[in-house]
Amino acid sequence: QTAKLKIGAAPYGLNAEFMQIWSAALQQHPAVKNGDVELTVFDGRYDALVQNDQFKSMVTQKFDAIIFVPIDIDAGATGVQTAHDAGIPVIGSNTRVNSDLLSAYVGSDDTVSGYMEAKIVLDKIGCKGNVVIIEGPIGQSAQIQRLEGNKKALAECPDVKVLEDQTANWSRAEAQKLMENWLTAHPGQIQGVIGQNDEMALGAIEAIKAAGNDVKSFAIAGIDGITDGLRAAKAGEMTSILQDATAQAQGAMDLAIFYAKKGDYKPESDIWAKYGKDMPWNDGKDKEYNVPWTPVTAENVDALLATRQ
Amino acid sequence: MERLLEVEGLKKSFGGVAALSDGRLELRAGSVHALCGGNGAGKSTFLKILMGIYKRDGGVIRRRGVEVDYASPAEALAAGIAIIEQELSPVPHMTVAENIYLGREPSRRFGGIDFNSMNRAAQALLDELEFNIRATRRMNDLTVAEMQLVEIAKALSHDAEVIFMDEPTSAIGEREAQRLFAAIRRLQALGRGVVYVSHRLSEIFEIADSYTAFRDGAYVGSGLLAEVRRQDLIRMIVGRELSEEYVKTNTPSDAVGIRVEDLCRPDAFEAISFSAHKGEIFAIYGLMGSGRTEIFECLFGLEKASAGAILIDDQQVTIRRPADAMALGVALVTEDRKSTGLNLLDSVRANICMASLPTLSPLFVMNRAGEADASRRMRADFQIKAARDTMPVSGLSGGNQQKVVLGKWFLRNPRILLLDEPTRGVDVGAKREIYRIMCDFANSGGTVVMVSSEIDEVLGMADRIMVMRNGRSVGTFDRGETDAQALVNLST
Amino acid sequence: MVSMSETRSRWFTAEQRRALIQEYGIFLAFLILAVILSVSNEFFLTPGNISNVLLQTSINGVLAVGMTFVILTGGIDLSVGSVVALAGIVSASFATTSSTAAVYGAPYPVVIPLAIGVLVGVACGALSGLIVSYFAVPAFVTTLGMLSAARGLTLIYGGGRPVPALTPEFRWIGTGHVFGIPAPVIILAVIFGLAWWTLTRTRFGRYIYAVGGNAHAAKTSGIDVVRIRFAVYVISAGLAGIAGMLLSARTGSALPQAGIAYELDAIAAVVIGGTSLSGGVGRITGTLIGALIIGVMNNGLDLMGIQSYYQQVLKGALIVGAVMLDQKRSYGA
Amino acid sequence: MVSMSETRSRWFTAEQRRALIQEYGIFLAFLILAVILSVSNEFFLTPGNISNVLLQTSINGVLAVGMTFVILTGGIDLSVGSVVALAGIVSASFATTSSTAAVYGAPYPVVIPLAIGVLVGVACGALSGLIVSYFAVPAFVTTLGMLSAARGLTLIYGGGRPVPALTPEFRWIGTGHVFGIPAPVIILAVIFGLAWWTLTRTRFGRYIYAVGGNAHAAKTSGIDVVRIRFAVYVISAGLAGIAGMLLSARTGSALPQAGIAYELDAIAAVVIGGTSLSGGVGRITGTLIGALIIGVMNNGLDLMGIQSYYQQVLKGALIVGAVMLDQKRSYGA
Ligand SMILES: Nc1ncnc2c1ncn2[C@@H]1O[C@H](COP(=O)(O)OP(=O)(O)OP(=O)(O)O)[C@@H](O)[C@H]1O
Ligand SMILES: Nc1ncnc2c1ncn2[C@@H]1O[C@H](COP(=O)(O)OP(=O)(O)OP(=O)(O)O)[C@@H](O)[C@H]1O
Ligand SMILES: [Mg+2]
Ligand SMILES: [Mg+2]
Repeated sequence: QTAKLKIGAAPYGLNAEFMQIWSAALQQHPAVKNGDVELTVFDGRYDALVQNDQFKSMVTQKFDAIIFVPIDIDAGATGVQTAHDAGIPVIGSNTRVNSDLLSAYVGSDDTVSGYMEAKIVLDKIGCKGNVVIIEGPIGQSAQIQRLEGNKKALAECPDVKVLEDQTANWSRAEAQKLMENWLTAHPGQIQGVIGQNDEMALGAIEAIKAAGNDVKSFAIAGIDGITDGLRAAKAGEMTSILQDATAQAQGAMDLAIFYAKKGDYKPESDIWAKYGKDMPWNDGKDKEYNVPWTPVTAENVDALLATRQ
Repeated sequence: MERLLEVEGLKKSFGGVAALSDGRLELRAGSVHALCGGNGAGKSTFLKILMGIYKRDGGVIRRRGVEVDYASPAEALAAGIAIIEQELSPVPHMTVAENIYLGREPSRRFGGIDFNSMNRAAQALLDELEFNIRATRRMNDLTVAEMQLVEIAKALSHDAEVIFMDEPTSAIGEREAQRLFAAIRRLQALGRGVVYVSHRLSEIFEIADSYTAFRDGAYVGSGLLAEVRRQDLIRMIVGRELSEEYVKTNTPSDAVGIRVEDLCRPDAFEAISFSAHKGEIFAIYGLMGSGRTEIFECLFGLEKASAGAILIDDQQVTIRRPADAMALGVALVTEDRKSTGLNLLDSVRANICMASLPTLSPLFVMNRAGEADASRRMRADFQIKAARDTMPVSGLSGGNQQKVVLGKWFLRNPRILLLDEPTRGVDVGAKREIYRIMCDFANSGGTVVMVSSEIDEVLGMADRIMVMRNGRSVGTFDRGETDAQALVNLST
Repeated sequence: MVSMSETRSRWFTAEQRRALIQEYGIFLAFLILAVILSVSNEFFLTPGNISNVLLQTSINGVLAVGMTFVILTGGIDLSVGSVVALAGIVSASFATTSSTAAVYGAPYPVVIPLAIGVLVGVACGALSGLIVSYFAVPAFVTTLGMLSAARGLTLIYGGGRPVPALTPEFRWIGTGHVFGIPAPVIILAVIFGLAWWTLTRTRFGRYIYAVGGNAHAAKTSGIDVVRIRFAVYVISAGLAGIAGMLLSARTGSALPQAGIAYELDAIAAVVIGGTSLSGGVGRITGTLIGALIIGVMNNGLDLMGIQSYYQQVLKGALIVGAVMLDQKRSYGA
Repeated sequence: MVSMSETRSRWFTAEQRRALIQEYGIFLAFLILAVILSVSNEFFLTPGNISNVLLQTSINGVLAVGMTFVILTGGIDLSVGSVVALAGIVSASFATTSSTAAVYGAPYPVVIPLAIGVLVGVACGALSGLIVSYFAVPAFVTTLGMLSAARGLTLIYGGGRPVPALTPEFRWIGTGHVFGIPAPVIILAVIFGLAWWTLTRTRFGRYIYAVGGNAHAAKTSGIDVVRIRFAVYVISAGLAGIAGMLLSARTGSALPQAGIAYELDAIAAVVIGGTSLSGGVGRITGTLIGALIIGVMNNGLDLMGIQSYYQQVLKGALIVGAVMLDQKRSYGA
């Protein structure tokens, strides 16, 4: 047996649940579990520069491949360049990087999810009435793209008015305060809440409950499919669009091993089987792998919850 | 009589420098014991060790014959010892009453403080001492002198058997000092023991009955004051013969150095006019709160006068900031060295140079050799006792800190010197030296205006004396035209 | 004697003036802010919104009360945000019905998680307090260390995941009402009342001022300075524990990333309220007004629908403006 | 005379001991940390990694140097993180080849964006400085306001989006090398050298210590306290402007959310380095060591592959531990 592969993962930050699920999925990858791969996860601490520095550390330590989730689409390019100069392949995951030096990218198109969630809300209110949008941190690519998707869906419903549109920085507590204030400023007028992630949608739900309103009379949607979001979906309080962190992570891992071994590798994760023709492996030749979004429904919610045990 | 306190061989050093090598003291009940010594002799260190503020390096302390070791002031207080520290240490934003009863607040039911009875008790105490201070005032509104009175009241309120008084009168006036003495006599009658530190020898002979002298951190002698001559005591303190305490060598000229005309500041002083000549030492005498300090503050641009004129070399001048005054050759030695005189955190050298930085850095870059040289000169001139001149001034004895302030202003080579209580806390030897420097300064054409509460000093050094009462001038007298009794009578 | 009474009357005015400046100055700023907001937005003064503002102020208010104790001694506590998260998640794990995130046997009767939340805070505070008071490590460094460590422990404890599905009894402290008043507001009121009484009426309170005003004087007066310094960190972190539980109860699940940067708002409330960062001066009533100013500002700008970028600029200007109105504090206060 | 020279030699030792405690105490802590890391990781002492550590320290180092000036006067500057972002994005907009994010005519020759970055910082600093020094608003409140306002302006200026595609000349200041040494390290070295010289060798430096030690005494000594206080905020924010450009140049695009919480690391470096938050005491060399301790810690823990949650706990403990080793500072320092 040859020496272990040293693979580094550089997610932008580990304090929130989504990236936690993502990095846990990496640890669960068969190649990591059976010891073929020695995995190190670097916490980017939500700072482009920290991520940059971690690339330098990984180059110093001669990693064989790097899985990268940048905090920002442009700022990530420098790190990729650093690794490329040292001959280390970099696989993107979850968030794109503006760099053609990326060996491959496994992610989901945020404009699609933005469109999907807005569409669900709009359909539920019958394409007319008032909605509010709770956005992620302004300037982050997920926020930009999800907003783009939101807007695309809203354009299809000219009778819908966006009453408020503000950032809550992905935070449940901030979204809760925001929604409390909006409910006061627009009493009885808000019919739909487009939360750009589940956390913020959940904050809105709490605010609605606290104000003594019936959550089910609101159309609320979020993105990511975090555990609390799944539970709320199961209770019929909101709709969530599942972003498959496991597929993004394990797909990227397979590609990382594939590039580290210079093509001499067959994928070991079962995600390829799960998505089948929706996301084919194609002998690792693709530059981009698009993990499909899955709306959380009454049918699949229990199965999804079961994976979070 | 019983011995309240016996101390032998007390030792203490700071950072390898011995502050105290052999401290000894014997205090009997009903005795007022003067602890004498030059600046930096180790008196304050000695008292702080007894109070549990510092830890001793060696030596024996016996309280009523029992060996003790106080780890904190709380333990010393509990053992019936109280202290008036040399450096005033108020809690600034609390009231006078709260300061006096800090740590011993009377409580009500449910653990609350009984503010009413506390204020009443504090007021009663202050009234009994005839200190004119309201118990509900805040400490940071008080003048240094008033703070000193509060510290005195606080120590007395402890009803302690042994009270240390470290230069309690250095900041207060004659009248208040007499009230303190009255209180001390009452304590004496009750069989308490007082250890009294002061550089004013007349005071020591007036109030104390026995003495112990330290020099350079070691015991040099003790005895009854009735059995020692002033000359001998001085020799013990400074280690050499000192013939006369006040030596005056300056001669006033006819040229006016600074003239003040009808200067007014509401709530402080009214219609003050005087002129001090070149070569003259002009003194302003008055009781506490008579407005002397405020005059200086207006002359130096720290406060604004509401009316009146200031003339220097017969030119009318406007002074808005200290920098203006300094540019005109005026220097001010402030009375409160801790708050306006020194940067306690910085070194002796930096403090000496603090008012002369532009001259010491003609091209913005500091002339470091110049700084070192300036510091060396001033330390020699004023006999500043410091281990190194790079040590923080906070580590200096009180008197030596005062000398640093003097050095800082003399370094500027001013033309007009305003001195507010210039010899506060300075020992007899160094005082002589300061007087000599003042005279030399005057002789070389400088003008000195001095505020002092020490009558001997005013009478001994001034060419003319202006007496203040309640913010007004009540007359100016030539040297020899007046005496101590007359001054006191005029000022009250 | 005439001059005496004259002087006395002058003193009195000075004293009154100080009180006016120190306390009512910032109160005035608060009133002006409130008037502007109520004129420019019809909803601002509705009972529902007032209740909102109070509710939204409650957590920062609880933290700011604790912070006042620390700052009055001349210290600072940067760790409260992290302690909020740690206490929130640990207590929640004793009050959750979720099978994955609970500790064995959960949910426990509500007093157990509540007690544990406070205890977690107190333990953090005791450690910080020990290091600051006994080992004389600067408070800034100590509590910055605790900020990092407590956040790490939070993430380790919960595995980086939230603790959801809290019992209704536990959630009541965040969402319940008594006579129409939200429970967190009542909790803040009680805590504030106790703090006010402690600081103004008890020896312990006066000792806090004394230690902050002049530690040397306090020590020579026989006060155990080390113990007082220790105690204030315990109080601050204990209240942060309570705030953490309020937050979990309000959001419905305990999040490991909760409370980030809460220390800034808490310190801001204290300083806006007129308490000096160098210790010894300040009033807890000022802190309450400071917290209300921050709360009203956030609420009002949201109500007016001002865009978030501009909100940030405005908030900055308003904070400084409010304190400027409260003019002529001496420098450095 | 014998005793005299004896005493002198003893003094000398005392001085050395004090210097050891004050400066080398923290240096010792730094060495211990470095030794532990080099023993436990083979890569730590490689030239490449040393260069990495220095590079990673450069931005915090630049901020910490500015912060030292402010803290020495007894102030504080919380706004540096936001100023980093504002200066970073404004300067970048003059140096980008992207058609959407650029100002008209961009990219300009590299000196233009560089000058603009510094100017933006200086402008922010001048405003803060004016409010702190002239209007005597507490520095904490003023710079907290600036923290919020500058962040808002950053978002408004860039419309919330990053400014990408910076010219290679502009990027050089972040990514270039001179004789194998990274450009930011050289920039830090120059800034540090200038600051050291200013603080220890010039009149202005003496004024800063005097104002921080006792502003009242400084004023009485004819020092223009208001001007000095004003100047230090300009210096701090000006350096933050430089740090912002270094950051943009290093990351290759200017992000509106850059620099969040950078003030904490900068203040930590200063305080770990032995400078007192109450002003008047401290050394710039200590600040450099403080910044290096933080940099080495972050780098070393990442190198050792310690899991991020545990890293946070360790970092907290290490910061406090380092300062504890540097024992016997008096309380509150
Ligand atoms: N904290 C300290 N650090 C360093 N040296 C100190 C410290 N305190 C006192 N010293 C030194 O100890 C010596 C004795 O000082 P002390 O204050 O006891 O003198 P003193 O007799 O009270 O003088 P004075 O009459 O001027 O008040 C001085 O040389 C002083 O420099
Ligand atoms: N902070 C203050 N608040 C109220 N009154 C004050 C204050 N400071 C000084 N005063 C008053 O101003 C007048 C002049 O005080 P000043 O300090 O100038 O007197 P002084 O003659 O120098 O006395 P001292 O010997 O105490 O220095 C007094 O009536 C005093 O009570
Ligand atoms: Mg003394
Ligand atoms: Mg006076």
